[in-house]
Amino acid sequence: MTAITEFSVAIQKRVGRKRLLKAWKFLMGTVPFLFIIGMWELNTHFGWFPPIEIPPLSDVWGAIFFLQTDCPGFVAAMQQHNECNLTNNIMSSVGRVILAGFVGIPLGIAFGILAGMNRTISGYLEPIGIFMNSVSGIAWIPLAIVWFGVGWETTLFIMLNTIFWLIFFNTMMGVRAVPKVLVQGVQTMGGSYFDTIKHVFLPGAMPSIITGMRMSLGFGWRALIAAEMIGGDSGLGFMIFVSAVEFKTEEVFLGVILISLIYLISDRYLLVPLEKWTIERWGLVWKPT
Amino acid sequence: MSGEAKLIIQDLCHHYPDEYTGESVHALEGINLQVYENEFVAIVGPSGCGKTTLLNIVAGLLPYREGRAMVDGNEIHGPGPDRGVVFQEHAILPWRSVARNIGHGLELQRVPKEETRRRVQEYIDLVGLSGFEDRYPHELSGGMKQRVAVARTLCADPVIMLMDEPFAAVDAQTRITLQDELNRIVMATRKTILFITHSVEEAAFLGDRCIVFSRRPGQIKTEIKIDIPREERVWKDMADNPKFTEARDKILRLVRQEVTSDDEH
Amino acid sequence: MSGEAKLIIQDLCHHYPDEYTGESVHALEGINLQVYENEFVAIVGPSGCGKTTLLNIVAGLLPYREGRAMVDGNEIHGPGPDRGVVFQEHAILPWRSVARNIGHGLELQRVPKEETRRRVQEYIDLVGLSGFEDRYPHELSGGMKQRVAVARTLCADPVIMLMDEPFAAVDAQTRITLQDELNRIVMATRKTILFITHSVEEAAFLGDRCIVFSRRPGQIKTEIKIDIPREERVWKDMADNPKFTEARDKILRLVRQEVTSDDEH
Amino acid sequence: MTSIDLQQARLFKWKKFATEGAGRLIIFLVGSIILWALISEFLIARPDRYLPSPLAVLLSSADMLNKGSLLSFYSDTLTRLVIGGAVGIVIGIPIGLLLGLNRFVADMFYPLMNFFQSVSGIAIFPVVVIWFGNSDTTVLIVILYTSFFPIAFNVLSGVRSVPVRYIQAARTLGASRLQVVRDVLLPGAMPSIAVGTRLSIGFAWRAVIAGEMLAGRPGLGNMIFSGQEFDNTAQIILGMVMIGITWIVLDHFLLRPLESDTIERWGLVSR
Amino acid sequence: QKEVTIGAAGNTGGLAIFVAQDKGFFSKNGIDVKVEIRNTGSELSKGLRSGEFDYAPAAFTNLPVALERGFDVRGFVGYVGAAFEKTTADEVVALIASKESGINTMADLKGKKVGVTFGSTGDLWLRQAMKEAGLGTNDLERINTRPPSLVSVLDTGGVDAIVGWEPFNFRATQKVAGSKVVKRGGDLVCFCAYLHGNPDRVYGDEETTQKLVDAVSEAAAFVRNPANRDEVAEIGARFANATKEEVMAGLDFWVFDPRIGSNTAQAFRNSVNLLIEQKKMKAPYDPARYLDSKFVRSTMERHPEWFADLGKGS
Ligand SMILES: Nc1ncnc2c1ncn2[C@@H]1O[C@H](COP(=O)(O)OP(=O)(O)OP(=O)(O)O)[C@@H](O)[C@H]1O
Ligand SMILES: Nc1ncnc2c1ncn2[C@@H]1O[C@H](COP(=O)(O)OP(=O)(O)OP(=O)(O)O)[C@@H](O)[C@H]1O
Ligand SMILES: [Mg+2]
Ligand SMILES: [Mg+2]
Repeated sequence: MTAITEFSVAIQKRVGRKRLLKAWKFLMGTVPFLFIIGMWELNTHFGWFPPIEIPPLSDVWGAIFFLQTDCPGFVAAMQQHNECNLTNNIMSSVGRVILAGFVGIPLGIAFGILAGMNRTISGYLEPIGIFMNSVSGIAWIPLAIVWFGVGWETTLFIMLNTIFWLIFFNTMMGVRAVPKVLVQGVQTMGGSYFDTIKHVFLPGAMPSIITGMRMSLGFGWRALIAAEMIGGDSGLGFMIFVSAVEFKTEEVFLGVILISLIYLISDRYLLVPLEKWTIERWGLVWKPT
Repeated sequence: MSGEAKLIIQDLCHHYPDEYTGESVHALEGINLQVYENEFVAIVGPSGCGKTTLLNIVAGLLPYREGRAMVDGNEIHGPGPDRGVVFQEHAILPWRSVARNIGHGLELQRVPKEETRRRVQEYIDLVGLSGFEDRYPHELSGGMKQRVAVARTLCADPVIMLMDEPFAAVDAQTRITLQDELNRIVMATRKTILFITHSVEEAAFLGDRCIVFSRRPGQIKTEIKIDIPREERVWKDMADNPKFTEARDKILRLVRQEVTSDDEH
Repeated sequence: MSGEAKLIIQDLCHHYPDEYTGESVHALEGINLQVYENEFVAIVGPSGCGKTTLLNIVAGLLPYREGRAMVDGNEIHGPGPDRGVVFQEHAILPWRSVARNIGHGLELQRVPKEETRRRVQEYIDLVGLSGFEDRYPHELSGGMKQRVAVARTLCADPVIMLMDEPFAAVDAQTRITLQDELNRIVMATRKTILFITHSVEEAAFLGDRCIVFSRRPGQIKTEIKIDIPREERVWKDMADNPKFTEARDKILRLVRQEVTSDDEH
Repeated sequence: MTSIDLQQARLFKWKKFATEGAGRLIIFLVGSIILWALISEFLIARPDRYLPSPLAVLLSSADMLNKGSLLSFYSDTLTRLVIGGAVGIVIGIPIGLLLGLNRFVADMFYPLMNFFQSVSGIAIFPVVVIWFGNSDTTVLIVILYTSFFPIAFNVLSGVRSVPVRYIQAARTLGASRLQVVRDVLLPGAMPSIAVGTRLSIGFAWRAVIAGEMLAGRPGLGNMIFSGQEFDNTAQIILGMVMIGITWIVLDHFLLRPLESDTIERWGLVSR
Repeated sequence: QKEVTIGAAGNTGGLAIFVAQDKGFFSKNGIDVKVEIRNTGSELSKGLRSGEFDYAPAAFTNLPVALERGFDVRGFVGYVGAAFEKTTADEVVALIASKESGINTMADLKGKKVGVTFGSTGDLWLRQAMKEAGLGTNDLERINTRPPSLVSVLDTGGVDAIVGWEPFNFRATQKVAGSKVVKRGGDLVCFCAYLHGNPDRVYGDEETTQKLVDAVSEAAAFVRNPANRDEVAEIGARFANATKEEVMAGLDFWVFDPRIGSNTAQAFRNSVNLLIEQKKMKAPYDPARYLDSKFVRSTMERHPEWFADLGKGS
């Protein structure tokens, strides 16, 4: 063995081959990002594309401070002070997701459980759901504007409409997949109708519900951004649309990057672990939908 | 039989409606059966003869129209904690730990926490699962899961325990162990049990009385008393027990008749 | 041995790197082996001793560093049609019909269509799959799938055929049939074969020579000649064949030794 | 059978028809249209503005058909879907293949693709508009962008999930790298490609509607959007109904059979 | 003779272009023109950037922002507005309140919702009007509304008032029962838009540019002539999404003056200053880098008759 292979084997032994491979993989993954950022900087330097098409990286960074210029500080930002443009828009988007989740998820679960337990109910709810899902959330925006006007009601409606049906379908499928003996088991121990929901259907459908929540976040977030652009008066979607109208490309870039980061982070660090946790904890096999 | 009849079935018939043709499947015909206190009744019969149907009716999971079925003098209407059921597949909940599965019946009946804990521990020890209290079902073997199911039913202290081929899904070796254990538990708890099985050996080994069903529509063909004291019922001694082999062979012959005539059919 | 050596292995060693620690697993140690033309060599040995490793190296699926391995005088570098492999699991392609699976090797070598069709038909007949030409693998039983795999390898006409526990995944009854059949095929085609198995009976029944591996790191422990004419090798006569029983018991003893010493380890 | 039995059987059949399958669907559809008409007629103060009656929607469709705009909107939208979706898929398949085949390339570009996938097509719309204006190009780019990722990722995982044994078997039969791709990896990834195609077209469909709305290009999306701007609610609902029906037809009769065919034909998945 | 594509907004502000097209002033002056209609000024600018149009108009409200970020264009003839005689022209902009809102004066706007197209001249005007009335940015809620939706959001009660221009203002007063104009114009801003193209286009083919200026000037004169009101309104109704009455009503407020002068430059500067104040721009932008009066001057010299009815200015 040469000195180099000896050295490499020594390192592999110390750190562990798997971990080294992981680190290597991570490094490789950053290469294209670095390349893109490099090209971006070069563009600023050589001016291949004007700033109106591709704003300098520093401008995108600067846009954060520009948007927050007259924001008195962190506390004020949390209180949604009028001058804290960026944080206000972030909070209104995120807030709407949370609000829609708070309303849509329990509703979807409730109806999903009912439909899963009762063929007649599901027989009538299912076609509505299929049609609602086919008319993609975005296609509801014009009608929602007619009904609710431009503003938060419309965006919330669009979000709810998206979230509700996804959760509904996933819960229904989850409930239907719960083995009948589990229900009978609880019934024969003196469990009431409500007990079977609480002890069997709800936990049994949980992995499926959480998968539904993941999908909701994905589809809902997209629908929200679109709704904010077309029929909203605040939020990140609204911000990038208005900024684009006013040719403030750096704010558009900033908004787009924030939109995907918020989604990526909440999916990766919130829902994926949650999904894994329920599935692994209960040893339920995950079925791709 | 000593004591009063815990379970009384009179002239019970059952028809299933057919989903497609609207015609009905005749599953049970004129069943008359009584199970007395502390008695262990085993039912055997060819596949599809209506054993599960009978058990489901007794468990209250299947409504019936013709005949009567009473537990402890009360007509059966729907499931209730007076009849505990052990199903073939593991009907224990994957999202509850062993202890919480076993205590589930008590929880549903709102028994105080302290009392629940005490009784759960008692049954965990009884079925030999000490140390596994906080495990989840997917971490257990098939035999252990069935032990949890038995303990769960016992813990709710039913008037009668209904078991539908509880050991059919475990391997032969484990099955023998579980049978020995069930025997020990029956001795310890003196439960009244209605036990359904495919296995003639199992019926002869466990039952005080064995009821042989005919082909569909299920009717009671014969019943055989098995007079072996529970203390003597241990598998390692069974091969030499003439009472056992005799009962077993007799049941086997009766069941064979049914199956063969079924084939001719 | 008649003829020249088709496969020559000299001082072959193999180490696997460990994924976690970076330390290596020593799988093979100083293997020296020759397989002659028309010879059937069976390899047995305890689980994990490196049999599959050896076969993968010969197949060219695993690069090796220490020692040499040559087929027909050519050093082995990567897989090639001169070495046909039959794997344990059905490695036939689900999206090709039986005929197209069998003709795949010829297709890859751009043999003319007409010629391919003729040869495919010949091998389909040989393995007894006539009438199944246009079926897809998922429509076949396990044994039939393995027949397709054997026919596919034969059809490409390799210098040597490598088989890694080809019958391990089929049930006992089918297995016996397949062994009889393979024997018949070997007689008909006179192929050179390196055959790996767990089953001592299989090795004694099929092999001209049986090589027993030691525990890991796999080394050749002994080799045993089995001098039964191929025509006599039929399962129904085997129980009375003293040469067979003798060889089988001898191999069994040797393998047992390895396994037991493994347990003590 | 007695006459009572017969009657019961008839009742049973009728009940079955009413609670299952096509019968239930028909009852459901007719029922919901009647309900809609009733709500529109009696509950809503200004139905023409908030919820026009089914008849009004029908009349509006007749009107638009007459002007010829309905069909032209419809064909515009479908054309965009087909072009954008097809280009997305045609680019997505080879890229997915490349990533599936080569670990090195995959390690390098997977995180990048993952990042851009999470930037939804609609969110990049404002950027694309700055580059290409409110043109067809913009809409097509957004469609292409959204349809690219599902297919690429599915092909990638499809290729990865082909058992190594299949590849080894082909190699030992003398297959070259290219032949392995052609004979093993592509067909092996076929079910995933079918699933990905269906997903891609689904995403593309949403993108078409959103893109037309935002860019104001003529089509179904714009039809519902201008319906809102010009106070023509019947036109909005007509557009939505057409969008829904088109997707159900497309998905049910074209994409789903495509998916189940490949999967079931080779028995790759037992259902 | 190559076809030239000109973008125009779908409102009555584009009358000169519509008339030039319809009455054949383009072909008369020797160019072949195709007119494309968009809803907002920003859509027009983006279309020009992406090459959809050869020439398009943009107002002084959103154009400077784009100019600062490297959008390179030259304005060479007036499209709508009158920043030649004075630096403001905003009679066409108005605040219209619904009956239910109870708004009678600007001061009543406090705490109300106002629909306005963000980044439009209407938006700039609203801010100025608020400043004049002593209202801060937090005193009312501005709702971003695309021009065609202005009337319907006022109608549904989604907003209490709207700020728009013709034909939307007139349409709102007609369609929304009880709504009325609370404030109109007031010399706060300049609703001025100029036709422009990128320098390559404008100077690369000066002949075409000149012909275009000639045609637009002639058409503007035609539009301004009170004798043609009826015909102009009819043409407008065909091009813009508006009825004849709506166009007619707009004619009282729009000014069509193709000339470019020092007041134009001043109007531009004023606009830029307001944008800087609103944090939309960072630094002043020299109007000379945008405006080029040489083509209109040439037209004025050759065809003084097309400008005879207009007042003096610089
Ligand atoms: N839900 C049902 N609908 C219609 N027919 C049924 C239904 N359940 C059972 N049957 C029929 O009734 C008959 C008796 O069924 P049952 O399950 O009671 O038999 P079993 O004795 O338990 O059989 P096994 O020993 O196989 O468990 C069978 O012929 C079965 O096909
Ligand atoms: N890819 C690998 N990486 C690391 N170690 C491996 C790898 N493949 C096999 N091994 C190890 O090498 C040894 C020999 O493996 P091999 O598969 O050749 O055994 P085998 O004789 O075929 O066993 P079996 O009879 O069970 O098939 C085993 O201990 C195994 O754990
Ligand atoms: Mg049964
Ligand atoms: Mg092996």
